[in-house]
Amino acid sequence: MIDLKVQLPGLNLKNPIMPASGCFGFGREYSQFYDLSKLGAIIMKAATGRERFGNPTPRVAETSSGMLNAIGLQNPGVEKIIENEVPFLANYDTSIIANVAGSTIEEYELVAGTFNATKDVHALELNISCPNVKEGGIQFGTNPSMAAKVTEKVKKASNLPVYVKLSPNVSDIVGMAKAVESAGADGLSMINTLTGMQIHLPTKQPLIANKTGGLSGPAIKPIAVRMIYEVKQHVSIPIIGMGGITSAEDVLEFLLAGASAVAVGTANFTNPLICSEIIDALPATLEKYGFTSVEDAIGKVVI
Amino acid sequence: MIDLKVQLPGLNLKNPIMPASGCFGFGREYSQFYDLSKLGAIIMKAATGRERFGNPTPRVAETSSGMLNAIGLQNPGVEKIIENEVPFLANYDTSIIANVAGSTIEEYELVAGTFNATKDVHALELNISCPNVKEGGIQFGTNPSMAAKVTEKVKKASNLPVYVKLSPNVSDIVGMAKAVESAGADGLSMINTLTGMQIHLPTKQPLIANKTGGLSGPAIKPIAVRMIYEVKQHVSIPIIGMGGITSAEDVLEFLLAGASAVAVGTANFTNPLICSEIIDALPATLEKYGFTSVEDAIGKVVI
Amino acid sequence: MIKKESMQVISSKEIAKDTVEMKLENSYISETAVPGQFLHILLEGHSLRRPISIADVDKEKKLVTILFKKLGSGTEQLAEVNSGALLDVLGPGGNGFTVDTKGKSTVLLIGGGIGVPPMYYLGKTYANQGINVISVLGFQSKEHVFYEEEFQELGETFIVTNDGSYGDKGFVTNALHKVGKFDNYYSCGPLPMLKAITNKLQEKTGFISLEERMGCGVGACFACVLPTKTEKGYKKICSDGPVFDAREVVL
Amino acid sequence: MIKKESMQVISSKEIAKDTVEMKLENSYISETAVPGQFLHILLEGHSLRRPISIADVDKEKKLVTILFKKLGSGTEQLAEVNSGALLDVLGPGGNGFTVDTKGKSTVLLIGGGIGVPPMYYLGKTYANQGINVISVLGFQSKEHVFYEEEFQELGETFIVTNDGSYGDKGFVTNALHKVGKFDNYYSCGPLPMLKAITNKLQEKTGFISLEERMGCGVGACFACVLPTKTEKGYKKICSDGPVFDAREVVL
Ligand SMILES: Cc1cc2nc3c(=O)[nH]c(=O)nc-3n(C[C@H](O)[C@H](O)[C@H](O)COP(=O)(O)OP(=O)(O)OC[C@H]3O[C@@H](n4cnc5c(N)ncnc54)[C@H](O)[C@@H]3O)c2cc1C
Ligand SMILES: Cc1cc2nc3c(=O)[nH]c(=O)nc-3n(C[C@H](O)[C@H](O)[C@H](O)COP(=O)(O)OP(=O)(O)OC[C@H]3O[C@@H](n4cnc5c(N)ncnc54)[C@H](O)[C@@H]3O)c2cc1C
Ligand SMILES: Cc1cc2nc3c(=O)[nH]c(=O)nc-3n(C[C@H](O)[C@H](O)[C@H](O)COP(=O)(O)O)c2cc1C
Ligand SMILES: Cc1cc2nc3c(=O)[nH]c(=O)nc-3n(C[C@H](O)[C@H](O)[C@H](O)COP(=O)(O)O)c2cc1C
Ligand code: FES
Ligand code: FES
Repeated sequence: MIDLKVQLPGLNLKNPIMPASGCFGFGREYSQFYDLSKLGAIIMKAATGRERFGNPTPRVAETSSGMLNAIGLQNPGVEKIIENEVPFLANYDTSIIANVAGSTIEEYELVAGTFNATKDVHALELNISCPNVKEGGIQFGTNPSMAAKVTEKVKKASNLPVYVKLSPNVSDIVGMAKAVESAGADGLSMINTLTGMQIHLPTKQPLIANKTGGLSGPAIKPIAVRMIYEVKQHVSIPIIGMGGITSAEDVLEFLLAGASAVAVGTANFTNPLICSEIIDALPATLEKYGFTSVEDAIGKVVI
Repeated sequence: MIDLKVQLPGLNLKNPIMPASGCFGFGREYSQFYDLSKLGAIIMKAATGRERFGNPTPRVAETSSGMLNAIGLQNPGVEKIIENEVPFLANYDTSIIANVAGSTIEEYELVAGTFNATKDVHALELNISCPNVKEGGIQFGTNPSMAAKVTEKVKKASNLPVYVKLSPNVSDIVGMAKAVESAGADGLSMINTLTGMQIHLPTKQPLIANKTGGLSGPAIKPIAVRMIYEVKQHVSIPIIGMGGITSAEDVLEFLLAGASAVAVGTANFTNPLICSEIIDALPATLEKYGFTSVEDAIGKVVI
Repeated sequence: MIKKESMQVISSKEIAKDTVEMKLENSYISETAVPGQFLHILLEGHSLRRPISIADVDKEKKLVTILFKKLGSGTEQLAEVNSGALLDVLGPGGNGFTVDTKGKSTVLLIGGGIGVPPMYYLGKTYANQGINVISVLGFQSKEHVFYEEEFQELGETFIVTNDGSYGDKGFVTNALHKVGKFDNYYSCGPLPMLKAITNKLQEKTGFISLEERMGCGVGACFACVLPTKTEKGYKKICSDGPVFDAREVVL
Repeated sequence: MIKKESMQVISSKEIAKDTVEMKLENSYISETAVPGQFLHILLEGHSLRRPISIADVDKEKKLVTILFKKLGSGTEQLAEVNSGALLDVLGPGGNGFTVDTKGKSTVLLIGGGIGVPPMYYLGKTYANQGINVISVLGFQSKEHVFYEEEFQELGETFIVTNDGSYGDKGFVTNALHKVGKFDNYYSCGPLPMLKAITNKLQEKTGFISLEERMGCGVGACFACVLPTKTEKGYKKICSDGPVFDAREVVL
C-alpha cells in the first residue's frame, strides 16, 4: 500500500494534490466532473477586501505549451466568499486554503483577519506575487523586505498557517524565500506565473488587453523545479510546488526537487478531470520508481 | 519590394536574421545546409580567454516546447577562434559578431581587446548572462552595477560596437538595460536563457550533469517579447531580440515589440535550415501584415 | 450538465471557403444539447480548448454538427482531423437559446459569418414547432456563403455579402427593412454587427450569442467576463452565456 | 555529407519486446550511408531530434532499416508512425566504422541491447567482402532477442541474456571465451558493457560506437563531447563519432 498522506502546518492532506488558485474557481464548476472530496486540498481563487472586477478582456491567450492570463484578481470580495463559497466547499472532505491578495498591507491584513474568523478555512496562501495587479502586488513579490513585512503583518492578523506564494520574476528566489521564512511564514507556495506578452499580428495589439499576463503551464515547469530545488536547500519550511504539472510523473519530479505537496493549475483547463486522474495514477507512479509513500520521495533528488 | 535591410551600430545587415550564439558553432556545420552569405549576420559561439572544456555531460535535455543546456562555454579560446574560425566565416558575405565571455572583468577585457585587432569581426556581443558559468558570469548578469562596470571596461578595451546580452533571470530587466546603456553599450541583445532544471525519474538525478541549465525555445518566447517591449520603452539603443523564434511570424512579433534584428537559437537544432527558411518567408509575412520594410515594423506594437 | 465526452468524427468536409462542416457522434451530447450551446474541443498540443457552437443535432443518429472557419492553429488542426478519429470534448457548454413558442408566430434569425451556425439549430427547432422563421445571413463574399438552402427550407431567407458578390451588398442591417413582422429576434456574429443590430432593434426583444477568449470554458477562471447592467456587474460568457438577453449586457 | 531529407516509412513492426524495426525509403541516404552512421529524426512537437543508428541498407530498393527501443516520448511516438508517412531526417550522420579488409580474416562484433542494430550492417558489409564474422549479442531476456537468424547468416553467433532465459546467462563479456581468433573487434551497447569490453580486450584493436544526449547532431552545439587521450582533449560524438578507436577515448 502506497501512502499518499502528507502532514503540513494546518493541513492534514490525504494526498498531495490540490488545484491551484485561480484555476479552479471556488470548486463548484469542477464538482460537476468529480467528487471534490478526492482532493488533498483546494486552493480558492484569490480574495481581496472588496469585490474586484479585474482587467479588461481578452484576459487569456495560448502560448507554446502554456498560456498567458491577466484576470486581475476578479473576485466577489472576502465576505461574499465566506458567505457563499466556503460553505459549499465545506461540504466536501478536503482541506480549504484561502488565497489572500491585496493592494496594500492593510488590505492583506483585513482579508487574512476575516478568513481567520471562519472555522472552515484551514490555511492561507499569501499571494504577494500576482503580476497582474498594478497597485503594489508586484512590489511585495519581488522585494524581500516588503515580502517579509506583509508576511509578518498577516501572521499577526490571523492564527491560520500562512503559505507565502513566491513570484518567479526575481533575481534571487532563495533570498525571497529566506526573507519570508524569517518573517514567520509556515510554508511556501511556488511558483506563480512569469510575466509574458504576446502580440496579435493582425491587429498589432497585445493579445491580452492588460498588455502583459502571467505565463503558466508546462513551458515553465523547468523553472519551477529549479526554484523549488534551490529554495529547498536553504529553508526548512515546507513547499507547495506548482508550475506546469500535468501528470503523476510531474508530481514525483516536484516531490524529488523538494515540494511536500503540489498544486495543478493550467492543466485543469485542458482536462477538467486532471487532479482526479493524477490522484488515481500517483500510487503506481510512486511504486514504479521505488517509493512506498509520498513523504518518502520529498527532496530525494540524487545530486 | 519589401526592404529587409537594417542599419545598426557596426552592422550593415541585409536582413535582420542571425543565428544565436552557441546554437550555430562557428558556422561550418550549417554551411553544409545552405549558403551562409544569406544571413544578416552570424553570432559566433562564446569566446573566452583560454580554451574551455565546459561542463560534464549530459549537457542538454528536452522540455515542453524547449530545451535545457549547460554547455559551460566550451570553446577553443579567443586566439584559436581568430586563427581558425573567423577566416572561414570571412569567406561569406555576412557580418560577424563575436560573443565575448569570461569569469573576470580582466578576461572580458582580454577577449574584447583580442577581437578588436581583427578586421573581420564587426561587433561584440557581451555575454554577461550565461547561467552555466559558476565563477562569476551570473553575477555580472543580474547585478546592474557589475553589468555597467564590465560594459565600460569592454568599451575601453575595444573599438568595436558592443551589444550587451541581458539575462532574463532578474527582477528588473529595465534597470539592467538602463545600467548598461549608461555605461556605453551600443546595443542590447536579449534574452539569454532562463535557469531551469529537470529530474530524470529512473535515476532521480538532474538530467543535466551540471544540475541546472538554461531554458530556451518557444516556451520562453512570451517572456522575451515582454522584456523587449518593456526595455524598448526605456532605452534608445537598438535591441537584437531572441528567445523561441521559429518562424517569420515570430520575427515580426519581435520587431513589433521593439527588436531591430533577431537571433534564432534552439530552432537550428530542430531544423538546420530554419534561418534560411525564415529569410525566404519574411518579405511575404511583412507584406501580409501591411509593412513595406523591416525598419517600418520596429516597435510598432499598438497599445 | 457539461461532461467530458469522446466524440467520433463521422464526416468532415469543406463546404465554403475555409469553412468546414463536421459531424460528430455522441449520445450524451446529442440528447442534451439545446440550440446556442457549444462544444469545448481539445486539440493535441494545445493548452486551451476551442469553443465551437453546435450547428445542428440529429438525436436519432446521435449526431452533432459543427461548422467552423479555419482561422488559426486550432481550427486548422481541427480541419485536418479525419473521419473515425475521436475528439476530446467538453459539452454541451453554456446556456443556449430559450425556445419558447408561447404567443409567437414569427422569429427572426440574424447570423453573420461564423455566427450563422448556431442560428441553424435554433431555426430548425422553431420551424419544427410550427413557428415562421425568417433568416438574414451575412457573409464576406460569394465563396463564403454556406447553408443557404438549409435555411430556405426553414423559411424566407435573405443573403447579404459585404462585397455584393452574392445576394444584397452590405451588412445584415441593410437587409432588415425587407423583413416583415416578427416577434423575437436572435443573433450571432461579429461584435460590430451585434452592436448595430441591438441598436437598430432596440424596441424588440432579442437574444444574442457572444464570443470571448476562454480559459476553462466552464465558469471557473473568470477569463470570459462581460459587463452587464445588473447589480452583479458581470456575466461569464462560457457559463452564464454565450446567449444573453440583448438588453441585459453592455457591448 | 549530412543532408535534411524526407524519408518515407515503408514498413514498421514490433520484432521483439518494445523493439521496432522500421524500413525507410530515401535514395540519397541509402546510397551514401556507411555502417555505424545514424539518422537524426524529427518527431512533431519535439524540439530535439532523436539519433537512431542505421541497422541495414538495401541500396537497390533504396531502403534504410532502423531498429529502436521504445524508451521515452520520442521513440514511443516514432513507433506510432504509420507506413506511408514521411519522416524529417538529418542523415547520414557522423562517421561510421571503417570497413577495411586488408590483412583481415575474421572480425568480432559485440552488441548489447539496442547497440545490436549498427553491428548488423557492419557485419553484413564484412561478410559480403568475404571476411568471417563472429557475433556476440547480449539482451535483457528472451523476449528482447532480435535478429538472431540474421546474424547467424553472417557467421557464428552467440546469444547471452542477463537472466539466462535464452542462450548463455550473463553479460557479453562472459561469452567472449567461446570466441576463437579474430583480428579487430567492433562494439556498441551500454556504457558499462563498453567499459568491460575495452578493458578485457585491451590488447586488441577495436572500434566502439558511443551514445550521448545530443542537441544539434551535426557538431555545432558542443552537447555531445567526450574526453579523449589526444591533444585536443575532446571529440564530438555526433560529428567526430559516434565510432571511435577504443584506445583513443576516455570512457
Ligand atoms: C461560444 C463560442 C462559440 C463559437 N462558435 C464558433 C463556431 O461555431 N464556428 C467557428 O468557426 N467559430 C466559433 N467560435 C470562434 C472560435 O472559437 C475561434 O475561431 C477559434 O477558437 C479560433 O481558434 P484558432 O486556434 O483557430 O485561432 P487562434 O487565433 O490561433 O487561437 C488562439 C486562441 O484564441 C482563442 N480565440 C481566437 N479567436 C477566438 C474567438 N473568436 N472567440 C473565442 N476565442 C477565440 C482560441 O480559442 C485560442 O485559445 C466560437 C467562439 C465562442 C466563444
Ligand atoms: C549515435 C546514436 C545512435 C543510437 N542508435 C540507436 C538505435 O539504433 N536504436 C535505439 O533504440 N536507440 C538508439 N540510440 C538511443 C536513442 O537515441 C534514444 O533511445 C532516444 O533518443 C530516446 O528518446 P526518447 O524520446 O524515447 O526518450 P526520452 O528519455 O524521452 O528522451 C529525452 C531526450 O533525451 C535523449 N536521449 C534519451 N536517451 C538517449 C540515449 N541513450 N542517447 C542519446 N540521447 C538520448 C533524447 O534524444 C531526447 O532528447 C542511439 C543514440 C545515439 C547517440
Ligand atoms: C487563469 C489563471 C488565474 C490565476 N489566478 C491566480 C490567483 O488568483 N491567485 C494566485 O495566487 N495564483 C493565480 N494563478 C497562478 C496559479 O495558481 C499557478 O501558480 C500558476 O498558474 C502555475 O501553475 P500551472 O502552470 O499549473 O498553471 C492563476 C493562474 C491562471 C492560469
Ligand atoms: C546549446 C546552447 C548554447 C548556447 N550558448 C550560448 C553562448 O555560448 N553564448 C550566449 O551568449 N548564449 C548562448 N546560448 C543562448 C542563445 O544564444 C539564446 O540567447 C537563447 O537560446 C534563446 O534563444 P532561442 O530560444 O532561440 O534558443 C546558448 C543556447 C543554447 C540552446
Ligand atoms: S472561460 Fe473560464 S470562466 Fe469562462
Ligand atoms: S549534438 Fe551538437 S555538437 Fe554533437
